[in-house]
Amino acid sequence: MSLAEAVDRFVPDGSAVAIGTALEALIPFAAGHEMIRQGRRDLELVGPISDALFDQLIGAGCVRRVTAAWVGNVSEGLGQCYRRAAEDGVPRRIEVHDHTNFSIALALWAAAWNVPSLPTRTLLGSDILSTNPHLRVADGLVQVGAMRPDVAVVHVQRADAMGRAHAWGPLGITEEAGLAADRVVLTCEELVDASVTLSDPNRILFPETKVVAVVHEPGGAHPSPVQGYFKRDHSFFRAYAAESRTAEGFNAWLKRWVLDLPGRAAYMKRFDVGALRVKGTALSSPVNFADE
Amino acid sequence: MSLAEAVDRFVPDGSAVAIGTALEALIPFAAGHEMIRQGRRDLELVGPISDALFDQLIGAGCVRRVTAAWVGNVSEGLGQCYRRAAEDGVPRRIEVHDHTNFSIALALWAAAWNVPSLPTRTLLGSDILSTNPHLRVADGLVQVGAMRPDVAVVHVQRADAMGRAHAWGPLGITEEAGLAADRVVLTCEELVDASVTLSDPNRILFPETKVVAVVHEPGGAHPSPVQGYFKRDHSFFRAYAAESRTAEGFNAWLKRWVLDLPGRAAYMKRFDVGALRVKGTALSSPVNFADE
Amino acid sequence: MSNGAYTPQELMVAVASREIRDGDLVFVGMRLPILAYAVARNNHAPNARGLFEVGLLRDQPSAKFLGTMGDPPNVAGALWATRMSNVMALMAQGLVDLGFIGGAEVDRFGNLNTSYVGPPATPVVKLPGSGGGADIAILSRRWVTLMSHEPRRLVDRVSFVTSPGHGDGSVGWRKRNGLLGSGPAAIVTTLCVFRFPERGGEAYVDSIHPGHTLDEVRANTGWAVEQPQDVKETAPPTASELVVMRGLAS
Amino acid sequence: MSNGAYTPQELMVAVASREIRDGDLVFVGMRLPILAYAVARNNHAPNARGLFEVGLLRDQPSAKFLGTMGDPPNVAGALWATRMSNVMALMAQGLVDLGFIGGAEVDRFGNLNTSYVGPPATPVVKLPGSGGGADIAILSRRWVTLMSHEPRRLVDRVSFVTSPGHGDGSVGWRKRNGLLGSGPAAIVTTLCVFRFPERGGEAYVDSIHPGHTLDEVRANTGWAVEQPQDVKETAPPTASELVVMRGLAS
Repeated sequence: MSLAEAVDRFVPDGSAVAIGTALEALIPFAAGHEMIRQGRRDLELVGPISDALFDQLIGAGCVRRVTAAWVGNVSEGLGQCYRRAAEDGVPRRIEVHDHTNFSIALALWAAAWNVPSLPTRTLLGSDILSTNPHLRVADGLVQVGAMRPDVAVVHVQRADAMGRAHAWGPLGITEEAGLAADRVVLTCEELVDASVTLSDPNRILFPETKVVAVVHEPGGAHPSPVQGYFKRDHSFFRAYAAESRTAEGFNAWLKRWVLDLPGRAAYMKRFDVGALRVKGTALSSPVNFADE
Repeated sequence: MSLAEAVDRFVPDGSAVAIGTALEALIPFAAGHEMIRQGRRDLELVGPISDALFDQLIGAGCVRRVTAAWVGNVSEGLGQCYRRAAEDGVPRRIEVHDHTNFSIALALWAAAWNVPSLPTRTLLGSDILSTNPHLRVADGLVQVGAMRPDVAVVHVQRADAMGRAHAWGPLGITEEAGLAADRVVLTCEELVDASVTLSDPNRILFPETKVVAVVHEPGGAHPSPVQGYFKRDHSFFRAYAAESRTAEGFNAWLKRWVLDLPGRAAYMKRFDVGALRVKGTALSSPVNFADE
Repeated sequence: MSNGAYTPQELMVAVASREIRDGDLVFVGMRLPILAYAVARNNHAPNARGLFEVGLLRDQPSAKFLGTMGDPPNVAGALWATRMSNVMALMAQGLVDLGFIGGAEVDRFGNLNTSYVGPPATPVVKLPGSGGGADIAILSRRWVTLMSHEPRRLVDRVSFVTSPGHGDGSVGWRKRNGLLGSGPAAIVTTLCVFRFPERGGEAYVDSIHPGHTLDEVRANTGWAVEQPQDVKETAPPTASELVVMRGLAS
Repeated sequence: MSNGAYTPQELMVAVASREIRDGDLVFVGMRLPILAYAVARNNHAPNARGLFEVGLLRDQPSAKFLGTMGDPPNVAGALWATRMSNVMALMAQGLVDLGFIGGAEVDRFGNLNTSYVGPPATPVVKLPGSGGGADIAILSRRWVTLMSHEPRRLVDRVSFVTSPGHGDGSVGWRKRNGLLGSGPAAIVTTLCVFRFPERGGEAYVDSIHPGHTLDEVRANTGWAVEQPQDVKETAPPTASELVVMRGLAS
């Protein structure tokens, strides 16, 4: 399936979208950019921290609400579009449901286990309790209300056409996001035969019954890193931080990198992909699944 | 470390021991037998289902309490020692804290996250609510009280000396048991170099900070299966079911297979290991952890 | 018990397999249920998938003998090997269409006892316990139990409810008590198939297996079985159903 | 600001590294804290281990440049790559000995604000938020924050408590409110080191960095800094500390 079709069919206006769930790596920038290109509106973005992608979706006016622990540009600092939206309502006002990294994970586990809330000690004494209506204190513990995304958008190293995804490196809250979400859209560096994914069922991220789309989108996480495939493009984040300092600068950036491009293949031609590509090999030691 | 030393140091009388957490596979029979040999007393056994090992520890008089969803002999039916203990107090009375498979997992997650309880809909309408004091109904949900084992005893395919364990196949409640437990004792088919385990940090089961002992004990899960290493020894389970039908029969079985043997190496000489060994190869497709 | 062409167990497997709809996510147990799953997959439900509480998802059941669901052949070729709590999460979300539960005894409201015969503190028989049974009974959308038809197994009221069916049999008991799914869809025995009113209540005879009678059912059931409105005959296993189950059961 | 032999940041890293004890499990952040962790590992704390909230456990920090903790060199050689909630589980169990938290502003009771300047509904500045900061502040056994010493950063009271230190500064505030750890152990600034009374309260000057004065500290702090009982001088970075941090910071 093409990314355009996947976003069109499975990420309608108004969706609650979990995206960027592995924190700084494997961020589905290509999918986010496609949402922008399609003029998606009134999204609720759900994630732990977001390294620039939430900022871009907010700046493009796609977002109604942010449910997250941190929104900015990890190596560069504040998110300028996030600031403009929250401070000045530019391009539109957004609602912010603050979380901590742990509490957003628990919100997803609550949804995965289909209970109204899960308890924790984190957030006790924090003013975040007063800004997020889905957090409340009872019996000396914080009850974190369930967050069920309509869709989790996840970038992985490899997947097969049936939706069995292999991802590696730290996974943040990816597993709970996929289990909690109504459906999962996958983008992947490599579309592989089922014999590859099924050779290691322990590494399969989600039950395929949750997965509604598998999109082969190499480089779909740029400028974020992909273990074994791409290094992080630090200078791209730095340039984005500088250019997004003003709304005009952001709009120029957006035109150049998203709106004027038909898709990821064209995007990948606009920078030195080779310099970012991982060339080395550090293979996992295989394990034997034989049964006799 | 030898298994005798590990059990001596880390599984004292009165311990709450999570064991057999992967359900029917990877059951640490060798470790359980060593507890019997050392005359361990007043243990609380914690697990989901137990395929014969709980029955043996109960029959040997090691157990004060069972906190589990199911105790018996999976392919053969009832646990005869469990019956004698629960029905007749032979060799001693035991306390039973009933669970379901899901609720024992939640009890361990509650301990892992250090909260008093976690909510669920499972168990609503079940009389198990009346026999386990750690379950209560509040606001239409069951609150499953946290269960923190003193020690989780886990058999894995391979581990290094620092306690980094690789296990594969379905893992049941192994991950939450290790996270919840105060400490983890590992037995493994292969003691490998750290370069093997660290080649795939996603497959490492537990943080090494939880692991207090790594014991190289090939065949330590017999008669339960070990993916890639050993088939299940069905006839051994069948013979155990037959012999354990009476207390005398069980005691004879125990003498022959546990008490009269110095350890696992001697045990492994008493049956046709070769017939059970997995000879085939079905390797997982490796993944690349390279960073540049 | 058999008419010679098939065994009572084979009939039970065939009946159970027909409860599986194409595309269903099925919580599969061992023995007869896994055969039923195999029959369905290979006949009318090629897109069904099977979950195993040990932490596995499969499409095709293993062609090799399984003593337990944790046996290596059940892992090889699995579509997902994970934690049990993840499998339970899917069921808690209402995504498991059908579950199978074994039981020592079932009562007329579909409640199962696999825990205690006699008082729990001083049991006459200590049964193994719930395992995942209560989870399936409470969380799956609908479930089926298979049982040898004996008066000691089909009892008026179980003394201990491990896995709740329709509780006290009152209409809406499950919903009132917060249980998630609709409960037992059928009790498949060696003599007949019981079903339940949609919103709960007492089991009624839906069909009687070929060669058996209502009197026989009544004589072997621990509660007063009412006269069914129309007594259907259970459809026997088809040739293609038998081929699959016989291929696997060896 | 520097005496020429080292920069203020290098002094801060050295001070922070000394908060790490051998065998500690440390919740490591990026930038200065990861340098502090590297210095400790290579000097007095060879058995320390570092947790990263992204879902990683390490012994040696990567020798390569990291823009973020999710960068590939931080994964290669990791001792555990897992879910964030598992890392948080260890912290919730009280197993994280020391955490580092960054902050836009800190107040005299050690509370950090990384959320809002001005009213949350109509903020003057929207800061990025907690990330894992509040988790560390509430759950780790003790924590340290590093900050440039400016009056706008060291304020009397933060307007929004993202990550609580000692709350309103009353004795026992953390315990009374159910927070797990003992809270902030130190605020390490470009001018001095603040510490706190054991059961909570107001930050006091524990040591002043070489070349700086109490007057300078007072002039750059948003609350009335009390006269310390004895004004120590912060020990400068040792040669071996500098070697490690300079080797990594490039």
